[in-house]
Amino acid sequence: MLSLYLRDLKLAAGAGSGALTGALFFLAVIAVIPFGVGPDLNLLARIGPAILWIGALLASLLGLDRMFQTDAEDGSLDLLLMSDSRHMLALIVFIKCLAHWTTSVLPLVVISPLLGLFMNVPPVGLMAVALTLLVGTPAITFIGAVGSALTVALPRGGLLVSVLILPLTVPVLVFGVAAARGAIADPDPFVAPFLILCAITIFFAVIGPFAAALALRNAE
Amino acid sequence: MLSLYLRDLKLAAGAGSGALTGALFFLAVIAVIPFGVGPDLNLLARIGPAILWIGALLASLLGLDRMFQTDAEDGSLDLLLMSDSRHMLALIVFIKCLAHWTTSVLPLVVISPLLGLFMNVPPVGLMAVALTLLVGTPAITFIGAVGSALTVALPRGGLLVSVLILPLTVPVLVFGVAAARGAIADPDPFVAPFLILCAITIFFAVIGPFAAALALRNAE
Amino acid sequence: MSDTTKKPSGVMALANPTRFLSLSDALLPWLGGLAVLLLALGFYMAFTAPEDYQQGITVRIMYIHVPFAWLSMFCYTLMSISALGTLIWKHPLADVSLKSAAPIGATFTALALLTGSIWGKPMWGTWWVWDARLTSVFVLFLMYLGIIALTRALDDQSRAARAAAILTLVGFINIPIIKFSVEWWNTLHQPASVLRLDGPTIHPSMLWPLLVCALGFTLLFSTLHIMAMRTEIWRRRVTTMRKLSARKAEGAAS
Amino acid sequence: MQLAVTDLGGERGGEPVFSGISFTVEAGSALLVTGPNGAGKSTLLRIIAGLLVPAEGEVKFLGGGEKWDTPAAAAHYLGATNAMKPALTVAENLTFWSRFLGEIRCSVDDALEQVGLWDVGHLPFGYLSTGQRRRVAIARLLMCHRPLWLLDEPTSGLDRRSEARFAELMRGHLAEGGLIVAATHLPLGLDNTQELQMAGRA
Amino acid sequence: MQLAVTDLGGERGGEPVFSGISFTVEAGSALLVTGPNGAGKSTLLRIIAGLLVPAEGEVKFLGGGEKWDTPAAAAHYLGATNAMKPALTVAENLTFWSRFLGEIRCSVDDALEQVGLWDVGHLPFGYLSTGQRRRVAIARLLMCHRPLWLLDEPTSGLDRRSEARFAELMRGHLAEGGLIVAATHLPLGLDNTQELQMAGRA
Amino acid sequence: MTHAAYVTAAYLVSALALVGLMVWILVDQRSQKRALEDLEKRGVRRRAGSREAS
Ligand code: HEM
Ligand SMILES: Nc1ncnc2c1ncn2[C@@H]1O[C@H](COP(=O)(O)OP(=O)(O)OP(=O)(O)O)[C@@H](O)[C@H]1O
Ligand SMILES: Nc1ncnc2c1ncn2[C@@H]1O[C@H](COP(=O)(O)OP(=O)(O)OP(=O)(O)O)[C@@H](O)[C@H]1O
Ligand SMILES: [Mg+2]
Ligand SMILES: [Mg+2]
Repeated sequence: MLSLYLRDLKLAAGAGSGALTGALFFLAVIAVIPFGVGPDLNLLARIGPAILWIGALLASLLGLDRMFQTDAEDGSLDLLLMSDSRHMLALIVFIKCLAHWTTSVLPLVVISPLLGLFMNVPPVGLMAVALTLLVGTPAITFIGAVGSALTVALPRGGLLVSVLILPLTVPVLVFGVAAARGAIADPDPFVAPFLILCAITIFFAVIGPFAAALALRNAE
Repeated sequence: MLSLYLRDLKLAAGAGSGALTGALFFLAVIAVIPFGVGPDLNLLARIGPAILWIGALLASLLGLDRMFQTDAEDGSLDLLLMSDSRHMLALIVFIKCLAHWTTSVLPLVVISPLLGLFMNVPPVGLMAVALTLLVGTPAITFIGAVGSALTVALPRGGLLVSVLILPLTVPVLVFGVAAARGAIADPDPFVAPFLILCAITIFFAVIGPFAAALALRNAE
Repeated sequence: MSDTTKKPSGVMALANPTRFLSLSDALLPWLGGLAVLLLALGFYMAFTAPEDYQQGITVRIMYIHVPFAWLSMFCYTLMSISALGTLIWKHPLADVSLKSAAPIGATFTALALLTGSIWGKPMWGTWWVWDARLTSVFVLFLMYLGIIALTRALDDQSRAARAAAILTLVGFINIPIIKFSVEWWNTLHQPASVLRLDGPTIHPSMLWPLLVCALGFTLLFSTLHIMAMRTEIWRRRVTTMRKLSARKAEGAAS
Repeated sequence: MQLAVTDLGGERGGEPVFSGISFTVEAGSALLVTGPNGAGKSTLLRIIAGLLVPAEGEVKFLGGGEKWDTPAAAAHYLGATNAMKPALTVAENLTFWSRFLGEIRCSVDDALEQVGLWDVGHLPFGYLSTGQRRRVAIARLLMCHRPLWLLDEPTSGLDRRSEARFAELMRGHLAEGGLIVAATHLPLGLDNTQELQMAGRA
Repeated sequence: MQLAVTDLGGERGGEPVFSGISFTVEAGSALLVTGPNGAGKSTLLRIIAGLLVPAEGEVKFLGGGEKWDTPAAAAHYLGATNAMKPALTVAENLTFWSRFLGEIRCSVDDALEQVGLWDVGHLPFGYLSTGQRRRVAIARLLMCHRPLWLLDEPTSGLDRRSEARFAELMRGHLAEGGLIVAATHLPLGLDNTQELQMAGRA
Repeated sequence: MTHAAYVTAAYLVSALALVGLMVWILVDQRSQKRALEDLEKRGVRRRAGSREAS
């Protein structure tokens, strides 16, 4: 299992999307924002958490749709499926999600405080954003895994289904941003949305791999 | 040439995640921003055009990295390269860009007025945003083609492509937003930035395909 | 391609890496020495020059900030010329030059950003604003990083070379944007006062130390660049030799 | 050990491809599946491997004990694709599969040597030629132990010497009591074989 | 028409694979490129097709006039992959290539019939079996006219009957004054051929 | 902070970065040189000035 995790890490690192690229990507996204909304620091501070969250979602989406597809194309997926009796398939999916998250999303979480600084987010906000990202982004990965599995399983109609999956990420996004904002803007609560965020992540961490495994097993 | 355009359209319609995923991501961006800035309708209206532009920019990154990669994997790219003497390679790239834009970005342009409505952008602004998006987004695709062609040899170039092209898209974004804002806020000019936007698009429509063709020919 | 089959002539003669190595070997100590001398002189002049009546002592930052900013653009221009060398003349040293210049250019750009920020805090009251000059320099920094990432992502040398060259050339449009950003948009940053068509508008007592510093930093840059190029040439030799010995072992094994 | 297939029917995309196929393969023997293109050879192999659901009938692996209780668990499947990542080196690819599949028999280098590749371990898999890739995929079969080998056109792309070497390896596997089911258009050079001719729809 | 290769050297990833190869192929004749895996057969074909830059020497296509002035313009290249989209139907794939490549000789249906496939036009290409896919790729060669065929292991995956049929098609192409350069491990059943044995590095 | 502090900070940061860059380049150079010498000692020869830079 560890070997699978390591393989996926290596694949991601070698393919020009290593941690550094992930961080660079995030940097580029953040740099683009002020050009759009203008150099108003107050405004930037207000939309900062939302932008950081959107950047994380984008980064997850950019690699996620091909999570199982490359494996399916080169035949690795067949062998992963056959090893179900040695390693549970849902566990395999879980590990792959973890690897994807580590390579594509974790770097963003790590540098998010720094970027928040650029956007003039106050110190408490920085911590809050990083924390919510850390807790919330895995949910996006798990949801994405289901979509990715469906695309592989139903090459023709699967896309539609996986697109139906995508809106599930909206609650994650909403509660994540709400919690981060709650930490800054005083009347808004922080703990409540944060707990909901945790719950969502745990929920999808369980449901996601099983659903994806089910979809993969029915592939073709 | 028309046949290539039609083929790419069909591919995108049949399987391409581009259009729908892009549109959904766009939607998610627009949905999340109000949570970030809070329910201040005036503020929303003010940053509306910028957010729409940023959303469209980020959404059009999805799928861009695979513009040439699928062709490279199944060997089609070899035949496209060999037909250079019949159809100029830069022209082929141009057509592929057009197809990508039609399937992945045009839907965003079409729904942008609707989403602008959500953000309380005034009617003139809606038209202006849609118009600037229509004129400006092709430039993003042409720039993206270069990034995509540069990384065609990498199995998963997703994030790297974005890193390479985001800095180059900054002028597009700046003038797009400037023009859109110029249409709403009275003292700001609309025509000047709009014309610059057109010029940028034309510039990249020429440079992009040639650079991408050069990169593709070099890809092996 | 190889010297054994074709006699090098014209530009290609200069292209010979071996000749470059011996030439630079002789040149480097002088270049480095001169750079140190000029920088010392420049800083001496800078710190004895009068303070600006508006900016006070902080004007001293100018003597490093402006050279860094110039060099960040100069380095990119150099890389673009190298890129042309790779793509058009297939000059074997061009890619070496481009690849080894990128990290140095990134450092100088970062320093321009940093010193600018440090200067901005007392002058504008903020570390950072998103105005056209500052952001276009930031974009330049990102371009450098992108080029570095690309050269490292492809492991086939000649392919990486041409890819990086293409990207560099496409990104060159950013340079005029940086240069003229202060004129096209009204920004906090002040417009050019040295490099302008109608002659410098800055007071000579500050101009001279600035020019000396700038020259010193340019020489420093050249020294570092040539050193990095030599290293890169050696690195490539090591790679070829490693491959060769591997192949020999292979021949012996089977 | 025994692979028992009874009255098997397979469909692809909702259409039946074959039906009523029964056979058994004993330990130490091989079954060659032949037939024209589109006859359903690959489909049959994938059903045995558990990657497709049979339309009717069943596939059983008997006598394998706890460890090899289903065909999927007991089998190596060598499909049309090689299941290797072009971006990783040959050694990384093989090390991964050996760790993942378990039951390691020999080291990566040994396995590569057995298929006649010496110092390609450090090369990215994507740098290999067609035949070299196939041979790396075959090395995977040697590295981890599985009693049943399901081979789909295993020799496609191999040069003549590698073909002979692979025949030798298969004979070794059979001599150890292994089982082989191979879909092929070319003779594989095995002795102790039965042949299943699939007819094709037309 | 003539394909002239003089003193050609090829490299892959900066390492030389072969060097000093010269030959000419005249109209109506074929060249078989053989050799062990990794000898550089595919590399040679890709250089001829203009997809890789030769390390030294040159490749020329003579006597083709304006229309076929370079090998790339005059050639059909059938590589290891089939250059078809799995998501599109066979007919859509072939129609696209015929429009794109021009010089149409026969209709999609005719071409499919010549490779022995009848009613697969409406199927997505991804639904075909290995051999059927290869045959669709061969149909592309028949549909559009090119004097030079560059074939990389063209018969891999074909059943015996299709192999014979393809040999017939190649003979037809040669009889019309076409040229063929084919890399192969298996005999292709042609008469008027020269053979280029590539040694491999070791 | 006094204005002098800003100036020192700027000069300090620049000196640090430049020294870092120099050290990096020197270390890199040293290691490549050593590798080259090592290979030459083992008798590996480069074909006279051929494509090492392409
Ligand atoms: C991070 C912030 C800054 C960046 C990225 C930046 C960038 C640049 C660049 C690129 C140049 C070269 C312009 C040219 O050659 O036309 C320049 C020059 C200059 N900068 Fe900055 N700058 C920054 C902050 C500042 C600040 C805060 C000041 C002073 C208040 C300042 C004063 C100057 C001066 C005096 C020049 C010389 C202009 C000339 O004489 O041509 N800069 N800067
Ligand atoms: N993914 C799929 N979806 C639908 N039909 C398929 C699919 N794959 C194969 N088929 C069909 O199933 C039939 C059998 O295919 P199969 O791949 O088993 O043939 P095969 O005997 O292996 O042929 P070959 O010798 O060409 O490999 C073919 O007619 C093919 O069109
Ligand atoms: N993309 C690549 N990058 C680097 N080296 C490569 C690449 N492709 C092939 N090679 C190397 O070039 C050599 C020749 O490969 P090539 O594919 O031409 O062999 P081949 O004769 O076609 O072999 P086969 O019979 O297996 O198809 C091999 O040693 C291979 O490792
Ligand atoms: Mg088959
Ligand atoms: Mg080959």
